[in-house]
Amino acid sequence: MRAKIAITIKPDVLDPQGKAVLHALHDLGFSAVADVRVGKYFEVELEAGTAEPEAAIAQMCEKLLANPVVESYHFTLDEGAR
Amino acid sequence: MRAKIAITIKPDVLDPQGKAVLHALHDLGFSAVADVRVGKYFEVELEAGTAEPEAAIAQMCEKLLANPVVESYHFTLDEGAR
Amino acid sequence: MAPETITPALIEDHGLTPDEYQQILAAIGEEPTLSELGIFSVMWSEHCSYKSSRAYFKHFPTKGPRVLQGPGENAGIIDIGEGLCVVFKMESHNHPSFIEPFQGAATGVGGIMRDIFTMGARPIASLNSLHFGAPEHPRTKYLVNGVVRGIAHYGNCMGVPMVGGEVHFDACYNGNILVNAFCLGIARHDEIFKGKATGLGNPVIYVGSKTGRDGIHGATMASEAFDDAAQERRPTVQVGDPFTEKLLLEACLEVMRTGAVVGIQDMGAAGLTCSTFEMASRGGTGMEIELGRVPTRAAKMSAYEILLSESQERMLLVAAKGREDEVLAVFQKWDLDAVVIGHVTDGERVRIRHHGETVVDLPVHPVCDGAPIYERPQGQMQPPTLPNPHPEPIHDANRALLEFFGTPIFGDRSVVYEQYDHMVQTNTVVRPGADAAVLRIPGSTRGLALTTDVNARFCRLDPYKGAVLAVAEAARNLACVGAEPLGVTDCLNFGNPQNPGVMGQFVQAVKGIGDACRFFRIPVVSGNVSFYNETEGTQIYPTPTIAMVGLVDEPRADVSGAFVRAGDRIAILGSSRGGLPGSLYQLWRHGGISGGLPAVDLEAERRVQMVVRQAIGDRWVTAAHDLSDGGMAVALLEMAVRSAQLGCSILSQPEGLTWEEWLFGEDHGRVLITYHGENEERLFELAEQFRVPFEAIGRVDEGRVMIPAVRVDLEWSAIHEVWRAGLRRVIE
Amino acid sequence: MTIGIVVFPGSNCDEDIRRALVDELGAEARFVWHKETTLPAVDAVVLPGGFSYGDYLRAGAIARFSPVMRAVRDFAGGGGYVLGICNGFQILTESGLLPGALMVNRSLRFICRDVYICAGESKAALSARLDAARAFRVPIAHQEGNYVAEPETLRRLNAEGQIAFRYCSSGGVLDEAANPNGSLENIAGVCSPNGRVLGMMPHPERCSSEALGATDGAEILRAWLATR
Ligand SMILES: Nc1ncnc2c1ncn2[C@@H]1O[C@H](COP(=O)(O)OP(=O)(O)O)[C@@H](O)[C@H]1O
Ligand SMILES: [Mg+2]
Repeated sequence: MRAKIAITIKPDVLDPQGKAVLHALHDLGFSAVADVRVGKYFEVELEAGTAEPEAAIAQMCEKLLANPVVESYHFTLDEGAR
Repeated sequence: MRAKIAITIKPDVLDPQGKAVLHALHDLGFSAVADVRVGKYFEVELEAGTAEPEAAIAQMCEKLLANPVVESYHFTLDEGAR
Repeated sequence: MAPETITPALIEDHGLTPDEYQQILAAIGEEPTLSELGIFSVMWSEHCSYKSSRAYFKHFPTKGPRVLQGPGENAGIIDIGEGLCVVFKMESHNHPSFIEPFQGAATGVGGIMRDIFTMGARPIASLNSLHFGAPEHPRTKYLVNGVVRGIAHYGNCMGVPMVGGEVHFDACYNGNILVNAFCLGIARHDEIFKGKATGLGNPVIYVGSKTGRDGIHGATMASEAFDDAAQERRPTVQVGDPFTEKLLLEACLEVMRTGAVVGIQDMGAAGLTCSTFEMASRGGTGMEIELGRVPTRAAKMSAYEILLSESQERMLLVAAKGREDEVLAVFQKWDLDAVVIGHVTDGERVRIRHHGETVVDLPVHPVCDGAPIYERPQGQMQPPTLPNPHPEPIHDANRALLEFFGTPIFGDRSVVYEQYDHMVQTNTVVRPGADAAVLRIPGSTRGLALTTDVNARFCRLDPYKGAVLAVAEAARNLACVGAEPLGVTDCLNFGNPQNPGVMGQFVQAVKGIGDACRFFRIPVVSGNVSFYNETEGTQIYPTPTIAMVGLVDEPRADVSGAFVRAGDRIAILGSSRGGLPGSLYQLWRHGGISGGLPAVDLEAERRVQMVVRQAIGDRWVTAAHDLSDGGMAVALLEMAVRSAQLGCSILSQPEGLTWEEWLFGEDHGRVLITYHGENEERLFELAEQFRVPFEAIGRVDEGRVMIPAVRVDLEWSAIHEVWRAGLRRVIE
Repeated sequence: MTIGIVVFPGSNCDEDIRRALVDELGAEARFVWHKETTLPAVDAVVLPGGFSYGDYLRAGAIARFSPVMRAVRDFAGGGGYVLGICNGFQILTESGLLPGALMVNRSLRFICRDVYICAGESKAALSARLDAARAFRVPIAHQEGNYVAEPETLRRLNAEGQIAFRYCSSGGVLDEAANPNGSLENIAGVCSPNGRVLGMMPHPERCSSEALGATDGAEILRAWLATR
């Protein structure tokens, strides 16, 4: 079972990387890009049969993967993966 | 229109960050975690009506967002966003 | 925006007392607008107005033949000859670092650097003084890693070497860590700029990052004790963008060379508000500002938010009328926003409009200097007692020493400073790891030495003597690299000043710093006060951090605090009385500290330092290391572990002292030196000439540390191993 | 001999390398702003260390699109000598002028300290002038110095003598303990097939002065200057 987790920076918080990437994309001619936010991405492989996988992933995010002060997270679970 | 892009480290490349996160999760008691890969996540906001958004996003990934030597990318497009 | 009624609850939310609000009414003669209330709230906060501390700064000596700028500007300035001067300051970022260690520490570094380059100086070195909770406290590892990474993230990107600092652990910081950041820059005398708005009609230009909603009320947050509500303030966390600041640094130094800049000031605490009012105040002028022109990052920001935002990497500058295009062109070259947002007026009022509507119209002086000055009641803290007054006696000094030395308190700091770029700019002659860092001065044959010091345990037992000793230790650390002190900046970290015990500690510490600096003739040229360092009623130890800058005639990499050659002799300069109260050994054995500190003999301290400086200058010594934390035993072990597998044999005896006092006493005014046997006579004579006790105690040896009088015999590799592991254990 | 030193936004070792080349080694140097589209008349180009574009996204990823990089690419293509140090190396790999990639250090931390490197036998333009057996003591200062390349690329680099520097012990031994960042086969620097484009993570400019008590870097830079 695989969880795909995206960690994003909260909306009002400055995202210097996103800003730099936005500029770079404009310089490269991608003028239709209005905004870029950069976050982190995790693929977490859980052993099959893990009980309450959703609660476990949410806990991992809160305890370790995301910094609740400035980031939020969301994830999807792929039952089939692997 | 919003693209959600995940950049991951190719399977045969060592992912030191993923390894560290795996250890940390085990230390926190999440013993059911078998593997972790760490990547980057982008939300790219395209102006409505952008022509061939899929091709544009793929190009952005290939030119800038991913390093083809060690990374691969995949993305989804949300028509509705914003 | 609907006009707000100013209610008592709103006033309280802004951290203002009913009395203070009455003073505001009296000063401005009418009810303030919401934006005006916000302005008073930040400008009269403890952080910006120093209302509880200002009355005591008179104890500091701030003048001297070399002082070009004392306290009051963004940073202090000291002349170092050859047309050059150094600009330096230290600041705390304690509360933000506790809430979000990475960004809190990072923006602390960014903020202090802006204070330096806003004056026209190029930052060439940084220091950081860190105090964390007990190593075993569950949050400590997270906080240490976050803070160190944050400092590295910002400082490394800026290309300013982080050349030294300190890392302390004590349970008193469990709920309130200290992150004090120091930066030093260098400039020619004729390149100095000040934060002054002068010249009627001169344009006021906003430069740097866009304004967002970050950090609104950061300054008032730094002025309140923590409670659970602090959690709710989280969204105010400021995020640092060191890349933008690096551009800002280069662009500011470049624009200053055009001659078109009249005054410039960074937007730090209290953001745009503080910079407009302070620049007008220093210039004896007023300003008119249109907030609609301020580049914003978030949609629909109110005037209140724009004024109080603490977004990072922004500056406000006043240019010469007619030359704004030259200024704007430089920022454009560096891809930075730069916008004329107003102009200088007369009349000493600041008028601020938002899309044409007046939102603020206030006289400058009440805002900048009108905050009440409090002389709060001073009391005394209960002296601490020992939790474990009668520990099991130690029978095996050998094992005890190894165990003691293996605690994180002494552990190898390289696990921290190797995360910092400490060599960029290629001036670092003595790298972190010695008593003080030494830099070569670009364009000169001389060098600068830098150190930060404070022993908060001593300050807890006796805030006056503790502060005196912090100054003495800093000066001693400089002496150990051959440097003569030039000046001091301080960061005074204390609890809640409304607690008379804390206020007593504060005033005693200020007097101690003042007296010691006066004695050594070292001016205090800048500094910072951080009150309210307490969580749920538990205060930190009084922690007046001292950063000291010195001058070396000839920077040399070869005298450090490590053994260099087997066969060298070892001596202690200064007298050993075996003082254990407040020592780390006492803390380790008894789980706490207690007792009184002996009288401080500054005259003896000065003479020891003179002997050390001269002996280094004359190349009579091969190494020098001051005795401080952990006493003689730890100093010897440190000289061993920093060397290439050299140890020592100590042949002297604990005369008149217990073995514990002899090994671990932390009497000040002592320095360990090593030297070639043929120099012993001259060194002895030199010491005698200055009436400094000189006690030859043994010699440098290969491979082991032996102190037969107490049956200590340790292999170098064993000592090295526990030292390498001590702090790594906490971090990794 | 005039060296062009490219200044990217966020470069911070530009002045350091100028000081080493000019003040210590007597070369001439001029800075080249990244927005230039042509190079001035120079004999060689240095891409200095630092944090171009803040190292945002990936170190060197954005800088490779700076206008000047087209000129640098043409210069290299015409047989010119290009030296990338630290961030400069990262820019060279990102722009495809050198193979491979520099990933985050094994420790995930920034590392600033002295390491030892040896030149071995390689076709890098400076190698012929360096003692192949000697260990040079040179500082590193980076967070992304962990060199990786696909197996096929690595084989080619070895076969063609394109590995310019490897991390070693003070005694010249190539082992895992001497590898500060997890780099493949202890690789500290690589060069182009013609040996003229060279990228290295260690900073020779930081140990090029008697005044700092460290001069191994001056020998490396001198060997590099002497190849033209
Ligand atoms: N946070 C830090 N950043 C950089 N260097 C540090 C830090 N903490 C300690 N160091 C360095 O490690 C060495 C030992 O520190 P410390 O034991 O506090 O020295 P001392 O007791 O001589 O003042 C010093 O050179 C100091 O500058
Ligand atoms: Mg110290």
